[in-house]
Amino acid sequence: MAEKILKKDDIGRLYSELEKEYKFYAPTKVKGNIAFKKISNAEEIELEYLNSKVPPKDVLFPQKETIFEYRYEGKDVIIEERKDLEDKLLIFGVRLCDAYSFKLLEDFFASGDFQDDIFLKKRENATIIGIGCNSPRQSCFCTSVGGHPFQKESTDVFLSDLGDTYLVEAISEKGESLLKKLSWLTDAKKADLTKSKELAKQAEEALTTKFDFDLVTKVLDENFEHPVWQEISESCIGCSSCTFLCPTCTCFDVIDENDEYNNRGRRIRIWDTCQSCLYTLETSGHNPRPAKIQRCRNRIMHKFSYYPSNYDCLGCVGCGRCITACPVNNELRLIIDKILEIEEKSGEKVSA
Amino acid sequence: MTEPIVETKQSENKEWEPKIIAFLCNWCSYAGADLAGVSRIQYPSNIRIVRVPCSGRINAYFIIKSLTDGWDGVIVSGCHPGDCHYISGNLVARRRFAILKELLEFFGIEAGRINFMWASAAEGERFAVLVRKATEIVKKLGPNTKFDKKW
Amino acid sequence: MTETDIKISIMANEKPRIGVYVCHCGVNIGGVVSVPDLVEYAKTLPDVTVGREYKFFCSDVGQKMIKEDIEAGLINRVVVAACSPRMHEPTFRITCKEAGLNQFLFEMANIREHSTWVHMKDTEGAYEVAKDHIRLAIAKARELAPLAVQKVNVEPTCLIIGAGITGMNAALDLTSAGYKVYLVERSATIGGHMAQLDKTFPTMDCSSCILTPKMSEISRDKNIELLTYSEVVEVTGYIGNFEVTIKKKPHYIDQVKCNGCGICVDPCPISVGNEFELGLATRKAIYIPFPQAVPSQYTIDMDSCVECGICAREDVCEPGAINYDDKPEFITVKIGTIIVATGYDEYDPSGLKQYGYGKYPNVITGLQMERLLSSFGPVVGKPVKPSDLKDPHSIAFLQCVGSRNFREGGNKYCSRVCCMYATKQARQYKEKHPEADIYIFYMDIRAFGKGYEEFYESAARDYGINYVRGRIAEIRENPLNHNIIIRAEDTLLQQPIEVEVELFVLSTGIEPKADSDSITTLLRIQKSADGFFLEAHPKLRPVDTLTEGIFIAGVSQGPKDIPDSVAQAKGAASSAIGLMAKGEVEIEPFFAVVHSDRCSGCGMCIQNCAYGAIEFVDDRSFGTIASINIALCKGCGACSGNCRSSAIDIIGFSSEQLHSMITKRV
Amino acid sequence: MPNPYIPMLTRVKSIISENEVRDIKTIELEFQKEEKYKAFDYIPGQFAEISIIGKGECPIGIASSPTEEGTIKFTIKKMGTVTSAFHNRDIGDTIGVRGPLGNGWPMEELKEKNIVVIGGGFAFSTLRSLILYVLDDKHRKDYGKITVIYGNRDSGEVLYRDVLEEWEKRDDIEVVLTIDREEEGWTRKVGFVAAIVKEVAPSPDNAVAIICGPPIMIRTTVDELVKIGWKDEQILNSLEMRMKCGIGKCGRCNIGSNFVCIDGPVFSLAELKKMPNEY
Amino acid sequence: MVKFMGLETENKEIENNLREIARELLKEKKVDVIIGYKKGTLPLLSQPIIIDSEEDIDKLIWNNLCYVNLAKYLVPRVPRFVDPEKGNLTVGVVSKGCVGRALIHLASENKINLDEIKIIGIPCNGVVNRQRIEMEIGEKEILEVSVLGNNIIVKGKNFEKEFPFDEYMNDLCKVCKIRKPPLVSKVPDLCVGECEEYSNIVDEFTDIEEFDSKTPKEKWQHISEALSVCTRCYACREACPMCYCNLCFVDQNKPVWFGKTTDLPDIIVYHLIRAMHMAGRCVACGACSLVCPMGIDLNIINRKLEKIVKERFDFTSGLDPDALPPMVNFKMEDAQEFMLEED
Repeated sequence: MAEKILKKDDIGRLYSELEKEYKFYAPTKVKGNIAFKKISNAEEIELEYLNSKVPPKDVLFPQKETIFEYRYEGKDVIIEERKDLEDKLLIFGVRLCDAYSFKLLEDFFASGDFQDDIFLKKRENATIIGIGCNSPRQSCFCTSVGGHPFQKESTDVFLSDLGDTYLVEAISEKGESLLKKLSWLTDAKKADLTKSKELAKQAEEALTTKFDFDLVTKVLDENFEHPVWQEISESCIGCSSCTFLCPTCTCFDVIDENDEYNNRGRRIRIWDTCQSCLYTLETSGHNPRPAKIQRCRNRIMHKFSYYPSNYDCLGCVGCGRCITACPVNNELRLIIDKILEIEEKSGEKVSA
Repeated sequence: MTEPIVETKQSENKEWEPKIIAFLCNWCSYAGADLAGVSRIQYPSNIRIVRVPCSGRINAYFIIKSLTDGWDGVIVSGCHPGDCHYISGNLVARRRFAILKELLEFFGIEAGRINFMWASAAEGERFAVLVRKATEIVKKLGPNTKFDKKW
Repeated sequence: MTETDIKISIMANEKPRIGVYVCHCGVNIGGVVSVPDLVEYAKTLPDVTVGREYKFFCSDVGQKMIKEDIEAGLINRVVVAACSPRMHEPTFRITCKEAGLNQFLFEMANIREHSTWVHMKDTEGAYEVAKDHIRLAIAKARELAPLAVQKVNVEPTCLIIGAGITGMNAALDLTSAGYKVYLVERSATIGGHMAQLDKTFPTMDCSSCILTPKMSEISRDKNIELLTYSEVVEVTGYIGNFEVTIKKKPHYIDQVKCNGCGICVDPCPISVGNEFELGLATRKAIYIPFPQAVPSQYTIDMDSCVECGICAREDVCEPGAINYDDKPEFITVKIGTIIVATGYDEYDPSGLKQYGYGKYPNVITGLQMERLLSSFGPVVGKPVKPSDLKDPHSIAFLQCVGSRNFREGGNKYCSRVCCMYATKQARQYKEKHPEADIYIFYMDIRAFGKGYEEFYESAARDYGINYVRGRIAEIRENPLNHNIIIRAEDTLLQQPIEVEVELFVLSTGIEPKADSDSITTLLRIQKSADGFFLEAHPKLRPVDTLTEGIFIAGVSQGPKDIPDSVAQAKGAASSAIGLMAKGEVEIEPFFAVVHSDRCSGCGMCIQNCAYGAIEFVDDRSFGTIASINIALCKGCGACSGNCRSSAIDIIGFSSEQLHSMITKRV
Repeated sequence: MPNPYIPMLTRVKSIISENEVRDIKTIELEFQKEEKYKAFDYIPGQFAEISIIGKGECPIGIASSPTEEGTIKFTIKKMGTVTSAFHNRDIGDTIGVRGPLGNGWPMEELKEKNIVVIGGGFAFSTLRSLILYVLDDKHRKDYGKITVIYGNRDSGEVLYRDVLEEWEKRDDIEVVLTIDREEEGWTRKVGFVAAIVKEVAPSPDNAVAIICGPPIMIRTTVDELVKIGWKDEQILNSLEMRMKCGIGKCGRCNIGSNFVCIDGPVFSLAELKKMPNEY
Repeated sequence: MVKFMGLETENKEIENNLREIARELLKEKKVDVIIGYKKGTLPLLSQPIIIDSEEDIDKLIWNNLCYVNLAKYLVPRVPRFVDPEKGNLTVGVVSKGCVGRALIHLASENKINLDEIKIIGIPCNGVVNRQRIEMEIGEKEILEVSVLGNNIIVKGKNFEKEFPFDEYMNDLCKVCKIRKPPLVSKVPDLCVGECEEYSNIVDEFTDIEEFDSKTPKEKWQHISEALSVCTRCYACREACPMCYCNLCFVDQNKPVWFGKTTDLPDIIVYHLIRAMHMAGRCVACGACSLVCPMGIDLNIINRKLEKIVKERFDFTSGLDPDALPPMVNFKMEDAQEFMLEED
């Protein structure tokens, strides 16, 4: 299908035509921050944004999610599965790093003998409209983790912001069928395509943070016990902002929440974080990761060592949220630098 | 939740009556409530009494949990200052309650749902009067729904 | 693990099977709410395996029903829905224990005092409350844990506060049973109010004749440590193990050197009103309260003394016993039990302006009359009018002064002695002055004791004392002779009367000691609404307080006459003896416990603990954390109330138990 | 794709208190739907997520053996909220089960080998499963000599007395029972498991040691085994970790890149040595 | 106050003095290590740094972005502050007023031994409310932050904006009465640098008058709206020097007092009880607000707490290591106007 053009003024039209069929999620301003919310009015859509505070991950994997509901009838328990998983979702205006995170999440939740049906069903029913990132932030490093500010592959429909208009490309079949519904979109001209490519190039060049993660993975694998971890974890206060805002963090806790007075309840999962001491604390009191050093290490190892070894990709999309969110500025770039320093130093030793 | 509960909420056609949990010090107010009973002093049937050793035992958790759990009001009653069976438990508690009450007010949670009082073992009448008063205050505030969860 | 430990663990690990026993309490509960419905309701609640009703579960038959269920293995937790736990918790604990169930697996739902009695007219409400209380009790019962009973030794020593007739009798009973007694009296002599009395009703035997031998018996008894002119200033510890600090006030006279010659009294230039004589006579600043005082010790009243130095002169006090710089002395003793017998104050009628007390000289109180009638009193038993010191030819007594008065300034209760003492005083006077006119104005005569009615009958019949039923409308003084003119209404004859008498005696009632608050604070015992000390139960535990190991006796508990006071003294003594004879006592194991893993060692609980029962320990795994000394802990929970991380819990009122109750709203 | 977090519903069929103080109970469950039982195809050493719906879920090793047809059993010690709730179940109550989960004991690899089973305390449940499996008439010929060393703090803590007695009667299995301290009436061994292992000195030839117990016991026992010539590959352990989902999603049970719930809980000592020391 | 010098000069002066003191302390071995701030890698951040050699002294900085409360690193002590052999090292803590207060208050709660630390006092001139600036800049990237006169200059691609520091200071700093760490005369060797003795702190709490005068409904509206975005990451708790419980009440089971979800009631309860726990303990450092990834302003709650304890109990936290915090203390004559009384 040929590329189309969407006028910025027509977003309202787009919304009103799609909102009936889809639960329409879009970036919108909540308490001064951009968040992906189910909107009820096209005016709420805020496409001129750097990136959302909480990643759109929470549309498909919300902080609090019902796994199933139950009812007690005497000694019997009746389990009710969720019925809303078949709803069609539209996630509009997602940045590419976050779009890529959906792929990572999908791979993770689909891996192994047990598939996370809840996430996967939602993912299956979700159409993602990505938007190219014309001006990445200093803290962004998507290209280092296999992404790109204009990486279209992980979206269904891809938009590039050309100023007054968006260039609209259908990437997947889902995307194509969606665009068919928007027959009023005009065709794109060649110049639009060129401009989009130009913007992509500019964006890529604007990315200053670059890492050699192959090397990072290698160093990590070899240096689990290295004293650098002490240094890395020193200033960490264990606040877990990094994991709560991370688009690829998936850890969760399972809790039964009861409606005491009506004989019913729901089993829910809520985000958990490996930065919390309680995360691994066993009932016996034993804790495999009792200290900050182990917890900090686990996060880094998980993303850059365990992920590659288990799923053959990095567990990071380079959105830079953990970098900006860290209140003590113990940010990923510094950590990676310190890790790579190990290699440099040992390299020096070898050459010396 | 594993427990089947037979009762449901009060039938709707009756006038709404608040349910108030009352934590009473074993040594004074609980005995005062007993005395109200022995003296057949009548007061509204809205309070449910929980015996505690001393008002000093009342952690803020108990009070706030009572609210989040849907009790419409909370009464905490202890010994008059100076009369604490445990020397000073009520005085320490008084500070705790003062802060809690102010904070609730600050958060915009109806502070009137929480009523602290002193009543000695001899003050059956006073106990009844204060319970009446607290019940009225809570009744005026209406059902406690701020902490209801969506189901 | 000891066998008891294993037994307790087994019980702790059993799934709760709760028996709910709803008592009718005659009609007290059953007459207001439907007990069968409550039982049916209870049976629908989780873990309830047995539900029963009975007229009186506290009876033998009722208790047997519970025992049988326990013994049959049907239940392992007991909930009795009946009266207040303050009434029958001990009863049912013993029931459980006897049936082989740990006594702490018992919980009471108070549906009488807290429901059917206070919502008698709101039967629907009463039913709801009863239901909820049963549900809450079950919720707590489910979380109950079996506990090992703690035993503490009881020091075989009793402290008696107050050495009036009550304290003295208790002391003698205790020593005759072989226990050491510390008898503390704050005035300079023992004997109390009884020493002020002349004769006692209805037998008319001489008060001194029966009191003074007792007083000397006390002073002779080696097992009684008599501490007069002393006050208890601090009480710490708990049943069996009180630590009591007593302040011995300075006499300013060296009691060892003083030979009691009394030469110092006359030269003393300072005269003040004599308390013992109620101001009807004076004493010097250096004095002995009354000649028969025990111990026979002289004291300088430093509030009045001007330290002129006369008494200290060698020619006055040969042994050189005067010491103006005497200091108070403090002693601390270990005590097992405490009996409080602090007595009473006479009601002060100055507030009742209409009776002219303090305004007209010939208006006096009953106790003043007693002193006037006393053979060793200021007028050696020949009462005179204060205005001219002549015999009165007519006397009127007014009853219920400060008693049975619902208006301001009076007490609601009956003082129980005034009817009889007025009758006695009237008879005494009439015996010597048969010609005198005597009126007793009364509301009704309360002559309830043994021989009292006969005594009163005879007073009216044989002695010609005029009993006038009616309250006095007004009195005024005849300015010429200071006689009192009384206008009253005789409610029997329904006609106004007016009499003029030469002496007007106000039969003043009895009041709690003005400073009885200091005792309640000191001992952490309670007062009832009338201001007298509160007994644990008005019928069944009349001399116990809610603080274990502390007993009350005599008028400090409520107005009573001498026989009743003595009876109570004996009751209190026997209760104290019972405790001490066992040598040890079981105390409720309701202490604070520290969850070491949660404690972060902030030490706030240490600050909060009024008993110093918490200290820091260095734990191998958790560092510096709080630790409870259970010998000192009273289980009040002040520590737990402020603990941010819930690291301290209170056995018996644990967070889980309270949480469980809170979450059972419906 | 079924929702993998939804438990199959069972009912409590029987409850047995296993030890003297009764804080360990074996609960036998019965599936509410027959086909679910058929689908519950497990090998010894696997575990299941058991839930009291309304209280929560926890992973418990399966104590029954697949050879005990028609039944599944779990032995549960009263520890936290969920396990305490288990102890308060009645016969007929509903309990949720998700599983079987985890890798279990490598029954195929164990074939033709001598098996030394070393257990301590209440962690004996999956060992019970294993031994019953091996002793079953269908399988006995596939495996070599079986030695069981089972230690407890005191006699009151010994689990599964009925099967132990039966095993003791058989001559194709050697059962060594021990308690930590002397006790009146105890006629078997006295001493810590490691000491007994030293005394029994099982031969490492063509053998596999399977160890379950408290960490301190495992450590001392492994030391003894290594001293008498056992190789890391021959020593198998079953690990315990805090888990929520049991299917490798919730994250917390990882040791390095392995998840105890899906890659374990059974690991050989050789495997463990390659993993970070975070367990 | 030396405002006329301009913020930049002022900061420079503080920084120079600070380095000088630090150098001397290390040289004379009065401390083993020093914890302070270093320049951050992002425009609105600074970074805590631990140094133990003189050569690193120049990494220490002072600017208006140093908002982490360093006392946090002493409870519990980070591993660098404990020598495997010698035990606890003597730590020099670069302390603005609130850090000093935190250290002193923590000493009163037995979490810090004052003999093992040195308070390196600096006269704090306030920290920037970074959340407010970020929100006002909105969806534009801030690339550089500098100080000119008394203004904060924020630059990014295609924009530059000035923010008057007086206005864009963190709200707590605006009303701060304890800019320098309190001097503890009982522990004479404790304080170096600029510390000050405080006697009677006068505070009118005019800043929360407006909020206080709202109706309960408005208050609830405000608070519940502000907290609704809370993700319960607990960054506020983790950054708070007073939150050192081994097991926070929200994480407890047996019993589970309160829900762990992000439903509004659960969020409110968390903040309400945390506030309760802070009464008389909060040292008004504002770290909780400034670390909040969602930018929730908790300052107003902290101010209210200060007001309650000041007005009711005349208590200011962190001035005297021997003073009993109001929650564990009592007076017979404490106000009890809130108690229910008969009419």
